Amino acid sequence: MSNLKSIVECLIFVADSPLSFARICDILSEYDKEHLRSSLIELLRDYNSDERGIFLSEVAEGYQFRTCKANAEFIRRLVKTTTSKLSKPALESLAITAYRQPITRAEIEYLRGVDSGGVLRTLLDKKLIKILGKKNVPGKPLIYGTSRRFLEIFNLRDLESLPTLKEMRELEEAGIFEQQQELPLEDSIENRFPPDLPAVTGKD
Amino acid sequence: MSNLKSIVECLIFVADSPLSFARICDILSEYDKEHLRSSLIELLRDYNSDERGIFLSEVAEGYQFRTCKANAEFIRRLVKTTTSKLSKPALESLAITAYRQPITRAEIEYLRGVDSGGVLRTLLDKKLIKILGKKNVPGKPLIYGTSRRFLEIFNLRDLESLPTLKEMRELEEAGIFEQQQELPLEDSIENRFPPDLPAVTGKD
Amino acid sequence: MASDLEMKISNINAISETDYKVRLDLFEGPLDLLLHLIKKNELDIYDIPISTITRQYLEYITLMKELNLEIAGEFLVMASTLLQIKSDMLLPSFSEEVSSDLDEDPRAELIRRLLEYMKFKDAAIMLDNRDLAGRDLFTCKLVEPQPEISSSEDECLEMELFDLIAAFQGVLKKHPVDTFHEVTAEAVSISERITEILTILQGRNSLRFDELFRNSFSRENLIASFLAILELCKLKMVRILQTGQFAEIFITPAVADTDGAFLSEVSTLYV
Repeated sequence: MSNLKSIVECLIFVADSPLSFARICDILSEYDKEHLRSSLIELLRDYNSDERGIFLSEVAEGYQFRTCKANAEFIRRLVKTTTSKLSKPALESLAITAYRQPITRAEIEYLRGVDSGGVLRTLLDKKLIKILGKKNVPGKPLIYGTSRRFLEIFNLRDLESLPTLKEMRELEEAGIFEQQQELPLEDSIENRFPPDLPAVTGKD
Repeated sequence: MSNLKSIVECLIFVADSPLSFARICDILSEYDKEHLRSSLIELLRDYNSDERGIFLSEVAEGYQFRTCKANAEFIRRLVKTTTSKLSKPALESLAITAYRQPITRAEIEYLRGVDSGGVLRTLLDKKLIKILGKKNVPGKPLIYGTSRRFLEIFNLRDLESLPTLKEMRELEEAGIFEQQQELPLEDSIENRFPPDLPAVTGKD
Repeated sequence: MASDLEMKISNINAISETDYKVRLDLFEGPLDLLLHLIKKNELDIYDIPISTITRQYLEYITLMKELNLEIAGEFLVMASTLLQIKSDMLLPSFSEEVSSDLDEDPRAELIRRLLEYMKFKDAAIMLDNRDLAGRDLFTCKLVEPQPEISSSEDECLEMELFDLIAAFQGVLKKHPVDTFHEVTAEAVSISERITEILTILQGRNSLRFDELFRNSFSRENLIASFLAILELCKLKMVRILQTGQFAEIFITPAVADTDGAFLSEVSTLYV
């Protein structure tokens, strides 16, 4: 393993949340961006090519090592599940917030048809949504959006990678709703790194 | 990578302290000990053969993934630039200052019920609060308020955009189910629809 | 239709015989109940037979009442909406002109809401079916001894507005209620006004007195602002300047906006 690749590997391993490419470049500023990019791509290939227990996940606008789903049952024997199950109302409100952010409580309640104050409080407590500010309309209601933690927990690369609402209907009807498709690795990685742009522009 | 090896890899990865072989055998009791041993040996070989950033270390009568020493300098840079969080007492004092400014240390301490000198020092060091002046009462205590940096960190345009406590209370108190109301269903239905139209009848 | 509902409800009732009133969350709300009825009867959502659906909807509410279940107000609002739509549809259309179907259809708004709601119900299921971190995927809990770092001045702080509010709410909970006076009765409170004035002054050298009333020039606002300024003077936090009689009044910070600096002892009042 090349020296640089091993450094990138260490950084991602030690970071306590997904590490963005921009952040890696910042930390290793003496290295050329192109070299960093190719090290990262190699690392992704190393980890994700064969059937390993740990894979390098592209999540929440960054990179993080995670265990594969197939072994989840064994892992749960050792560590407690940290993600508590969300109630149906909570999931519904979270979905609405994710797709319609920035959004006010009144808008969520109109869409759901029921009072959603308590549910929003739960989502705030769980740090899945956050207060973005106040809307500049009479009454200045608070506006909400999903947090970075939401992306981390729900295993999303970024908000754009949320399936579009229409796509979901089709998936459901086709009966392949639960399976996530494996992306062809070569394609996905390289397309995401256009030569002159940093692939992931973290907001760190 | 064999299935069993990947499971062992995952377990060592997620454990929060070095995992002993006996523990691994306990968790994976349905597997043969000899198989587990050879999987572990293979894993050790995989991780420690070439120059990787992460190696599988035998420590404290157990196994744990660690980063190699050679990269320690880079890891230090990561940790140094990692965003830190405020302690609970600090956050509490900051919140009190934000909502009740201008405020003196004695007032903050009265609300918190504990000495807050150290915490205020920290908040001053971090430039989240600042000294606004001296209160014109005996002893001339210093008065504190939040700083410009405070607004920047919380992404607030001004102090007015801090959510009010009333707004937050609404989120807390909102019950999903309201008090049951009497709605004269029968009456309204019968009055609305002339007898020859399909009116609403009782249960099937 | 009531059979399967009754089954579900009686199950709930059996469990909680001790507290007679139970919360029914079989359905998230009226929209959820309507979708259930549409699906159960295999109805076309774009052409809902409103009298059927209204009848079944009301039956359900009656059933809940009979079982002494709490009914959320929203269910009752929807009941009256359905009845409204039903009666609208019974009214003969006086205009003979051909109108585009859905625009004039009293059901249009309801259908739109149902379709929209259906999308988010799907989205909720989609989210739940994902591989969740901490449930299906795990990250390592690193306990590697990390090098000691002295906190530097420009360290990055990560804070969430909600944490701040939650912290303050925590303080308030610990405290006797009478420590705080609610300001709801007053339209404008002096302390709020003080805070506002300080905010406006942050990073500025001066402020014209009339700038304070740009948004609302009410009597309360005027009095509160005036008292706030007097209070700020007393605290030696601002200076008030006027170049001549009836001239513009300026408010300036007593010191420049440098963090932690002390105030000058001079405050001038020419009013």
